[in-house]
Amino acid sequence: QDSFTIGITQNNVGVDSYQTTYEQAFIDAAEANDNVETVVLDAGGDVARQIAQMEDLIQQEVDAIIIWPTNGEAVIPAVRKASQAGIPVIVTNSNIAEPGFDFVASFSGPDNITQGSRSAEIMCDRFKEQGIADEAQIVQISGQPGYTTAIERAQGFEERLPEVCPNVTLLETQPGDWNREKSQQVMEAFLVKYDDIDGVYSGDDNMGVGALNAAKAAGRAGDITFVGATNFAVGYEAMEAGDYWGSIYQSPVDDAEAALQTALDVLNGEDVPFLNYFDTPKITQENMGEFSKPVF
Amino acid sequence: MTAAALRLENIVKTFPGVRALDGVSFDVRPGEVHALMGENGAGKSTLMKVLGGIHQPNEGTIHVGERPVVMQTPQDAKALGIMFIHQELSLATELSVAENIYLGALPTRGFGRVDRARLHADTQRILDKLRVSFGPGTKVGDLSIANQQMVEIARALTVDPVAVIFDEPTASLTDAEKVVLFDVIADLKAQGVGIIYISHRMEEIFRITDRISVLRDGQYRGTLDTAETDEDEVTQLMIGRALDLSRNTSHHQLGDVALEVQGLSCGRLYEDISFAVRRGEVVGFYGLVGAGRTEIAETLFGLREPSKGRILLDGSEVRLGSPADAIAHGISLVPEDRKGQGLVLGMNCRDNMTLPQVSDLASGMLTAEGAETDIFARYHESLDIRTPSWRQTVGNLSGGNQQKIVIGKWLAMKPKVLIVDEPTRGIDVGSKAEIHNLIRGLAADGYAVIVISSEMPEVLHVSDRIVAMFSGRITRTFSSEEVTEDALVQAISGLSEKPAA
Amino acid sequence: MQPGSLSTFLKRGAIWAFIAVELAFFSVAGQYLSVTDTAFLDLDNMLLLLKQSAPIGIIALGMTVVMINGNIDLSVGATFALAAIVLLDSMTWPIFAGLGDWVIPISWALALATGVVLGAINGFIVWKTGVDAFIVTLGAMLGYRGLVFMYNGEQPTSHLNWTLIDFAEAQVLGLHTATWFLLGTVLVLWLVMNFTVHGRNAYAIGDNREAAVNAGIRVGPHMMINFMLIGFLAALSAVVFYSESGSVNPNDGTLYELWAITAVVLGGTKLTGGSGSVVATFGGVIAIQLLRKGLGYIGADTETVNLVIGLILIAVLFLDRQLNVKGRQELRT
Amino acid sequence: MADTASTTDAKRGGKDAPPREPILKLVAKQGILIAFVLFMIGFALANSRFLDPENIMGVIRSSAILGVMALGVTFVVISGNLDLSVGSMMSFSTIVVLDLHDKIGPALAIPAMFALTLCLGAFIGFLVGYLKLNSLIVTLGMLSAIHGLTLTWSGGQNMDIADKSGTWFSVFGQGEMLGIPVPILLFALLAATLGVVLARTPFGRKVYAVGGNGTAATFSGIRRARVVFLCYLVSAFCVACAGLIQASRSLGSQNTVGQGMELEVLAAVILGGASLLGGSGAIYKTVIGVLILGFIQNGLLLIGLQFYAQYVVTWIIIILAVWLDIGAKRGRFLSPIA
Ligand SMILES: Nc1ncnc2c1ncn2[C@@H]1O[C@H](COP(=O)(O)OP(=O)(O)OP(=O)(O)O)[C@@H](O)[C@H]1O
Ligand SMILES: Nc1ncnc2c1ncn2[C@@H]1O[C@H](COP(=O)(O)OP(=O)(O)OP(=O)(O)O)[C@@H](O)[C@H]1O
Ligand SMILES: O[C@@H]1[C@@H](O)[C@H](O)OC[C@H]1O
Ligand SMILES: [Mg+2]
Ligand SMILES: [Mg+2]
Repeated sequence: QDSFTIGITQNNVGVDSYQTTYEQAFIDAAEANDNVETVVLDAGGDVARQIAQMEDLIQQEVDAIIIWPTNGEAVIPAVRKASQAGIPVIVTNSNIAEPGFDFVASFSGPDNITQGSRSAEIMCDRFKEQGIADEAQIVQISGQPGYTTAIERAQGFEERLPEVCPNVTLLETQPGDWNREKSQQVMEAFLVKYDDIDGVYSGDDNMGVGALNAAKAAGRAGDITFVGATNFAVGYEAMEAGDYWGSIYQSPVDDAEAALQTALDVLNGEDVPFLNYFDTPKITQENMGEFSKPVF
Repeated sequence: MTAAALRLENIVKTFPGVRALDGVSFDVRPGEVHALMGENGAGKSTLMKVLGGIHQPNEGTIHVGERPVVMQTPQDAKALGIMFIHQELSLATELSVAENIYLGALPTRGFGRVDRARLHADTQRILDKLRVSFGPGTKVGDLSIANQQMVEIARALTVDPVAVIFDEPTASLTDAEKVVLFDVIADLKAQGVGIIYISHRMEEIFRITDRISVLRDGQYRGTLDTAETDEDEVTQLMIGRALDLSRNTSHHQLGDVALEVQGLSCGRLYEDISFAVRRGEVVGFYGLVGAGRTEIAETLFGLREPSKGRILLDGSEVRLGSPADAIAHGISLVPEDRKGQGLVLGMNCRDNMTLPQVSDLASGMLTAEGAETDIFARYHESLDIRTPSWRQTVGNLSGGNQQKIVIGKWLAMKPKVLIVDEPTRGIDVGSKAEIHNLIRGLAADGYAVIVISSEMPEVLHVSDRIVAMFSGRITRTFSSEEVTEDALVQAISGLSEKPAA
Repeated sequence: MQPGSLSTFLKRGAIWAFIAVELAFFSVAGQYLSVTDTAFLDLDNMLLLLKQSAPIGIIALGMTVVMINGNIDLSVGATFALAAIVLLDSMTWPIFAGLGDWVIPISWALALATGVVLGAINGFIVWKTGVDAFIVTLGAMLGYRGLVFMYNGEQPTSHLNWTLIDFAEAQVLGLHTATWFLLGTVLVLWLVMNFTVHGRNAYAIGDNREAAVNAGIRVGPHMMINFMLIGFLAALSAVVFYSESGSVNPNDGTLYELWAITAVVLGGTKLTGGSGSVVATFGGVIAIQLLRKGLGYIGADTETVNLVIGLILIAVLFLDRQLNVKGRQELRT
Repeated sequence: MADTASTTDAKRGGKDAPPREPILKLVAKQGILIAFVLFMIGFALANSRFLDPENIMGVIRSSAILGVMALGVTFVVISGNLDLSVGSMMSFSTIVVLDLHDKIGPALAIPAMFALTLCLGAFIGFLVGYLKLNSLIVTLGMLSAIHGLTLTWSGGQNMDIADKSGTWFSVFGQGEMLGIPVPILLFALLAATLGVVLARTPFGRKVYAVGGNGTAATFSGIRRARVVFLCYLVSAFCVACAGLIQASRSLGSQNTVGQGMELEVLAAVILGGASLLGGSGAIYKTVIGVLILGFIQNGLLLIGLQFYAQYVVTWIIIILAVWLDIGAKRGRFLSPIA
């Protein structure tokens, strides 16, 4: 087997523990493989920096590039440059837009739209159990405005909810910026504004726990079903404590390892599916025993 | 009688809490030098700012020639041929001399490009008239204060003005530069320009002006023909009483040496300086601008590190690492640049005055506001500072009153050694006498005082001994009995080596 | 030599000296730490460096002018994003449908006009209200960002026009399109600041606003023009960058204001106005981009990159200060 | 007549009884207060819940963290400098105290966190005060460097207290005394203390002097470097307090909890009327600035505007508020800029 140099440009490592854990898992996986050397770069959420990093990786003549796009469309020309230079590109975690598909070897990651719809299903099922599916009112706290993951999850949720629970009302959506504190403030205002809130959907568990904290402080946590996404350790714990209802289980370690493996498969000339989704199952208080506690 | 070049009628200007001008009328004729006099805070600068389009009057009218005019901006005033040389330097220090002189009117040559050749040529012509040593390309920030003042003056010569306002132009000029300035004024006068001249220096007023108008507390007090009046009459009109401006004759009992300096040098700023000041003694330092007097003062105040020599206080050597050290040793300095070094312009009068001792006065952890107000009240009274209350922001005070705040600040420290650098720059005659008395009084109380001044009468008036400096070195020391004006002039121009006849 | 020009040279020199140090360091360190075989000082890599400096660089150059003028503009990041949206979106407007690729210059013009208008709004408010530019533009940083989001909600705005992309990716005489714009901006602003009345007045106003007013300069309109200029340049930066990338996220350009200001200050421009140089700012931009690029090249991880970039900014200031100490006879104030 | 007499008197200095300005005139000069009241009325009309005591408490409570940081930054700004590192430093304090909570117990974790945060403040104070480096760049650099430090400390992971229900540590963020949330009490206590320090102690006076004219302060024997240094220590202390409240409020945190707060804090301080040039500002004004920002955010949320419409409205309000403030001070609203 040949030895490969693989470059990766990540979205924004410092922003939350998912991304940090991903980076670490990626480095660990690469180190475990004697045939792989890596150049690990972080775009810090800035698309210009990411494009510059793509150019640098092309200039350094790496064998393959993995990209976690900051913007699924803006990076397309840079991806095209790589493919023109004969360097295969693997997209990880969140996909690039269709016009770029021609220049990409494969996508590996979760399906965020599906995640959103699954969260809607979890929420709906819970309301049905409680017998309030015809009157429940919910609010949504979305991720950082503008980010693909945030948009796709919200989209999946908002499309699926009326299909499964047509009578549930989504009162309002405000962004929580992937931030527990910000989300707590948003929830505080929701609690003042709405006397009756039956459910909260948050774009990830960090924000979900922020909302939970606000509800607890107002003494209203017991009446509310909290559903999130990306089950962080805090979310898992809150579920164990019976405060938080459900989420989507998604492992950054799987995410990173899948990306690396896909890159290696491509380099070794193996056949890889173009859309290489890894599964992100539903997790709720009821089935959480089947999952180990997230490490991040 | 010729028609006035400029005429102001019944000008009223108020600031919050202050009626700075209270129905002032005033005119200047073509080819006339008209002095505007009054105590600090009388409203002279304010009146001129009204004329320069900087302040809009609340009431009153302005005529240029026969025409009533309204001036909203300095631009308007300039367009009407009124040029203004400000009391406070108003220069862009990062720009060149030429750019400053033609600021707002730079010559161009298409596409908004500055015509640098023409700019420099035009500037050079003006600089030649002023007989200065720097060129058009020099950065203004690199010039001494005096030369910056010359740049201000140069501005007035860029156009053919109807009238030129000089607001205390000589406050920081040397005698030689003053002579040049007076020549320039004579030229302007010959061209039929009306000149308004503000100064607190009587000898200048009587030397160059034709008429004298006096303001007092924002009110017009009258106009005198210079030829038909004298200093006493003007003073009387200005402050309502006569003054005694005699030479110092009183002597106090001298005590021990308070401050001694031995062989002090600081690079090439000054070299091998030795002198001593005793308690009860006032030592005057006289010399030309740039002679290095300020640098010595700064060293004694812990602001500069000497390269050689020793400083002794009460006989023991001290190291002064900062003004805080110097103050702890009982040294105070009234600095020469009141705006830059003396005052926090945005702070109120009282807090400025008590700044060096705010910690000492404190009772417990808190500031002692009462004690501070008392201190302010004391110097407010004794220095006759014109301000409605201690709460007034210092920046709103007239130039002379600002200077008094700085003096009060250091007098209030009751220092062992008080150094004053140009203490009466911009101060009116009445207050000047007051400050001189204060300095003498301090000496009488046993303080050691050093007075740096570029005004010979002042040095002669307050000093027990006079140290003459030239180019960083002490050339001669005089006692007040032996000193003569001629000998002093010689000593500070480097000529003292020649044995006096 | 005129008095002060030696010290000016040393001061300006600090940033170039620092760039030299960076180049040397990353070349040597790269030998040991980099996993790739291409050298850091490789010509292509240096050409890329220039190109990659363009987005923040063009903004920083405009910031220099505004800061010399005694103001500041914190809204440039949002202006950048809004201009980008207009650029990309207008290419799809039905009224331009028949134009084919001729829509490109029109979209450019519209984007640039957007920047000018946003700058004019800031400038006008500063002029007429007398509220400090820092606050006006801090508010606008939020307000303009709001406009960005209003345009297309949270969705990115995208339009891939391959003609445009090919133009933007082109290299003429070895230099990328973006580099030409960057260098062109340096040249034009250098000429404006040093040789025109407008430029000299900009220094005068920043140095001593009252003196400028007294000299009859119309300070308000003058400052407004400079705000329009930086709005234009923020938009130009967007035009150059998004011509090549084809999609803008509503969050794009956040923190650009801080990086631009950092570059300007590293170049020696005073925050209080009145002095500074666009060429030195160019040096500041290169120094920052070099740092980012170099740290990536030697494989520093995220924590280290943050730590090192921060400390190095401080180190450059320190170096700069050491070069500027006037000696022991300096007044200790 | 009487009129003339009194002006002359005033000019002479009114030696016995310095004239005080009439209350009404004083109030009119506090444009920012007026702006504040106007917005409150506006929001109250738009949403009846706005003035609920519960809501008001809630807003003050969530403004407390920002507010505590703004108190410290007020010192720095008045001394003529900037502090852009407070957000990043607050994340650091929060992460550190949460991590140490489980390792050495809250009683030791709190002082340890304060010590570490003060070290960072001292470092900045040394660079800006003693080495006289430009504070904008130093604190911008530290914003990044401290973020790196935090990531290194936590490994980039969320930091959560294991036993959230069994710790007294929650008192600072979640507790109540006399029916008032502890964060509000802490904010009020700090504001009162620092307000007195700034307005009534020699140190406070020196802060104004150093910011107003550093050279003149030096010439007055003030050790300027030390004053600046202490201002950064005060700022770091406030950041540590904010971190404590933050950590205690949610008993767990991300590494980015304070991200972006530096500009919000600065906005609050400036909104309160402090000049970036230094030398002016006051603690009570900063408190008003903080409350304005807090209530705007809350009011707009209650009205239910989309977040981006909130951005635009906030922009307009900030500029109007400051305009009203300085307009009232100078007695006219059109700027004096020609
Ligand atoms: N902008 C201002 N705001 C408030 N008061 C002011 C302002 N400008 C001047 N004054 C007040 O107006 C009065 C007149 O000041 P002005 O500067 O005209 O005095 P002056 O005659 O020039 O004194 P000097 O000889 O000291 O220069 C003073 O009491 C001063 O405090
Ligand atoms: N024409 C000049 N151009 C540049 N620098 C000058 C010029 N004249 C003086 N200086 C500098 O200014 C300083 C001296 O200024 P200053 O006028 O304060 O001296 P001084 O002896 O204290 O005189 P005075 O007390 O009369 O002002 C010196 O450091 C000198 O180098
Ligand atoms: O939970 C999120 C993760 O799933 C996403 O991919 O990146 C941002 C995270 O907050
Ligand atoms: Mg005056
Ligand atoms: Mg001097």
